[in-house]
Amino acid sequence: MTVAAITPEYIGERRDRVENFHGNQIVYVGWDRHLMFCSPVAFALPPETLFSTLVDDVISGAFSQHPDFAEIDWGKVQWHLNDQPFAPERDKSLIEQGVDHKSIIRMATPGLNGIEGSGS
Amino acid sequence: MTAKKLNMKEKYSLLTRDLDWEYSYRDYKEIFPQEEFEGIKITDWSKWEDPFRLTMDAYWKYQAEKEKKLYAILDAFAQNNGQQNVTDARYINAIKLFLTGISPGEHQAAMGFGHVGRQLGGVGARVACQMQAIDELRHVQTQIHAMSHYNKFFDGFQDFSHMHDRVWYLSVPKSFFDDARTAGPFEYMVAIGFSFEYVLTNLLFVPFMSGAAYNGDMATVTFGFSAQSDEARHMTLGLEIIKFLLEQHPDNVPIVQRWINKWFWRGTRMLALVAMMMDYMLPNKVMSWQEAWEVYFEEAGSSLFKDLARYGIEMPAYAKTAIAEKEHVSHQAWSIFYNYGHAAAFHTWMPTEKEMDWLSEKYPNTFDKYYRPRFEKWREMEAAGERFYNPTLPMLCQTCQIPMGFTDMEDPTATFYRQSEYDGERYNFCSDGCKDIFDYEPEKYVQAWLPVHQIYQGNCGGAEMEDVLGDYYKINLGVDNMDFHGSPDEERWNAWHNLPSAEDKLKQAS
Amino acid sequence: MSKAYIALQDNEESHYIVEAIEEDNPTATVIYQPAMIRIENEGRLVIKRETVEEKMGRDWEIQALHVNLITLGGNVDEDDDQFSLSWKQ
Amino acid sequence: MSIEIKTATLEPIRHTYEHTKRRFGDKPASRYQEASYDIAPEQNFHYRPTWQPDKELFDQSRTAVVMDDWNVHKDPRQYYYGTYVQARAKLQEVTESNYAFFDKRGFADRMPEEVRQKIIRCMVPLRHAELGANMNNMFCFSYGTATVVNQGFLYHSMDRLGIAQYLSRVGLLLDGNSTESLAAAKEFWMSDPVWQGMRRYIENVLCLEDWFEVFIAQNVVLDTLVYDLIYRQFDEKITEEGGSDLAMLIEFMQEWHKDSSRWVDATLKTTVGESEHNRETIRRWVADWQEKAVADLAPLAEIAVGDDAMNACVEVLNKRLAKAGL
Repeated sequence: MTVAAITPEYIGERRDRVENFHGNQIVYVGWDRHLMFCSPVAFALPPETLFSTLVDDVISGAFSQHPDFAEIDWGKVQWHLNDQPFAPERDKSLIEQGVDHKSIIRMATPGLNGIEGSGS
Repeated sequence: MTAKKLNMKEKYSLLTRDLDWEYSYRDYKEIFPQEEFEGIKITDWSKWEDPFRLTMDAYWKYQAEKEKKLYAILDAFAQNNGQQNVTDARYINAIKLFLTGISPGEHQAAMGFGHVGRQLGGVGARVACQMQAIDELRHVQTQIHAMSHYNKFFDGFQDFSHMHDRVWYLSVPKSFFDDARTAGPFEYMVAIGFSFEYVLTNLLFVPFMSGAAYNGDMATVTFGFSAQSDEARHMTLGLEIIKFLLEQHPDNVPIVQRWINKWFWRGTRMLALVAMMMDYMLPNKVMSWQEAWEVYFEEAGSSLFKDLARYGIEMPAYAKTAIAEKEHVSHQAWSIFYNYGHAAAFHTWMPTEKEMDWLSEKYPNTFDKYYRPRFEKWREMEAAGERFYNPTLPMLCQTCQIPMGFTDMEDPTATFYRQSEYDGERYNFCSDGCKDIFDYEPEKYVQAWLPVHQIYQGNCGGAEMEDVLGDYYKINLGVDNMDFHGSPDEERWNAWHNLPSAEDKLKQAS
Repeated sequence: MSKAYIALQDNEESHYIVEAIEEDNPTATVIYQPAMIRIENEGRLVIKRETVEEKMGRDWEIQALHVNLITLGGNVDEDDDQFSLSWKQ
Repeated sequence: MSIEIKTATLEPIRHTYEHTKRRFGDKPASRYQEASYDIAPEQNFHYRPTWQPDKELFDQSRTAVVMDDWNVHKDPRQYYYGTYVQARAKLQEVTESNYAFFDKRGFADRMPEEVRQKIIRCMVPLRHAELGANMNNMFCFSYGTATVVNQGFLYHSMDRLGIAQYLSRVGLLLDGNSTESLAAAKEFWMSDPVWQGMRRYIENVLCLEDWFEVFIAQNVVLDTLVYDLIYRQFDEKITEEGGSDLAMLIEFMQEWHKDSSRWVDATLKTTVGESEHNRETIRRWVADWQEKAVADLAPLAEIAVGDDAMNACVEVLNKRLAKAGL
């Protein structure tokens, strides 16, 4: 729908265009059933970032305080990209495998369901 | 001659309605250029029902009386160092959130009602809006004055106006009011006059203020109830505008329904802040958020929507979701602020055992199952000297701008994700309500000033968190933010009440 | 049926108003909460100037109600002699 | 010695909010200052107004005058809401007792009929003009950017509504609540040639887009002329003609005009004094609107007071403008 406005055209400034992030793009990461982290988190990363870097440095920096984190069997993690099942390759970059600006990566860790299995 | 007595209705009509005239030197549309673009059809402004027939003489008289009472109490409160008499210093943090998050909204409301108080073509509606504009200015000013004394004894109040333009969680109420004010005059009336005032502000002012009374906060109760006495007039104006629009033309009905859906949802999201204030920030409890929601939304709201059914208006879309969320929302909101307690200008903390028991009792279906384990873990971490803070920035909803902390009511341990693609770019949402709002007017919401993205774009003072929090937000780091335990607020409170300081407690323990 | 309701600040003047409301609305329920008094009644609630004046023993204008009012629910009808709240359904 | 400890710790940790501290120094600020300065949002607006997409929500470009900082303004009365309503309530109380006295003593009946008719023709129609002034000031309130400036317009706007209502009550007092005088006054406002200039002037101002120009056209130019004409010269004239009781009914307007003039003068002076650009812009507006106002009001001045009335009004306006540096 167009915005009803006093002028015939109402065009909004796209405030979060990828060009505004100085070579980075926004990537969101959420860890299913670990709501001790109150919400998914946002990172600004170069699109060329390797998936291995995302996992080893970025995700680990964000979530390692959780007691489940050390228990993760990374081979068994189930990934979703923008709500579709996703099989990331560690040595490929984000953008190469479709992780574009403001994409959501979700990781599920079956068997690890938060503190006392409460989803936290 | 003996003068005939005029009754209130006649007098009001002569003193307000009859002042207007039919323009002949300029066109009506030149004088009221904003009346048509929203698609609302007004056929006859004279059908407007004046809710309260208030003339300025009575307005000045009664409002002056209220103000006299209010300031007498505020003076007495300051002279008696009333800040010492609240139940617990933790409580003051709710008031910090009030001043930084809610009071600037009163200012926005004043500007908005001033705007429609000029732009609406009907003199009766215009004058009612003008009175609301000046009332709203009253509210922001009395709130600043009521909290001025707390500002002298607690940290976090001092830069409320600067913070409102910048701090991440304050973009939630700011974007709410910006959204309403940038809408056309009729949408503004439905947004603030009806959806916010009639359907939702009771939840803010009535049970919370009653809670403030129960926690010894004379200053807040006084401005709260005094403001709410104006609110009764505002609610009635909101209801009258809705009825008027619905009666004017059948084409208005679907437009109004869509606005009700939108603003109910935006309001509900914003009230997550109030939910957590009620359940977590009032040491003495009057009622839980869930109970307040049941009385002031479910019961009062259903009376209201039954009343409006004769016009073809239905309960807001997503009222069901909002009702289901009543058992979760305060806990989720508190979790967000606990996560980001280092980035807030007020203190957070974990509830005591006794408080958790109260939460278990009030939320038998959800608290022990979903939230207590998390809170106990956090308490354990704190005891080990590793108070949990989330080290990264949260993902925000494009519409309500709240971190994506809400879960799926069908599966309450799963974060609720929604995404839209618009003009080649992804946009993400916390709920169907927020996604719908975006999808209907994407050109509006692509403009959202999302704090997390702004930080990453380098527009908030720099790349380091200290630059953002300290220089840009002007939070006094280590003073205004972090856990209540160990804060200067706590230290001062303990000294006033001759309670052992944290240091003393440590010594005792060893 | 829906409840029409009104809440008043808990103070001296309100006590007279509440007394008058109870007299004019025999089925109304009065609920005391911290610092406020909430009165509700099925369908309709009315406040009559004359009854309040009788309770107070002095002149009282309907518009003076606003000084002690906290909130209300229902369609408002106000004139010189009465203030009423009602739901139409 | 717990009492001593308590006293020591009850020292405030700061004297005022940061926004007032930055402006006025580290000392207790007045209630006027805390609630008036730097309250309005200034940046990071989320969406453009649908009713004016080329501007931000708060946008300084809604007027051609430019201030480096709009918060340098000050209302000499230091009105915030509380002091404002209490000041008006006092004035209202006096007015109420004046009107009651006028009514009770039947003063309308002892007024010569031609005086009564003259008031209905020359003064009561102003109730409509006052509604226009109410709308114009509400416009300035809603488009200005600094609360310390805007709130003055909001109070002024409500005052003008109040005056419109008092003028209506004057009409009702003069006709014993038959409402005939209000109907007659409206007829004058709509079609009496004496009033058409003024009505056209007001309708034109209602269409302006620059809020500071509205302030100049309404509050500075028109009001200075009209208030001098009606509430000073006309009052004197009516007294001469045997209607001295009118004074009781217009005391509010006279006292109010004195009060509000202090704010109008201060707002004008501060803005003019900011820059040569502002002085020139405002000078141009004043010249335009003064020329129109003088021509438009002349017929009313003529019948209400007489030949020299308009010159006397212009003199008052010129003095006022000179005081503001114009």
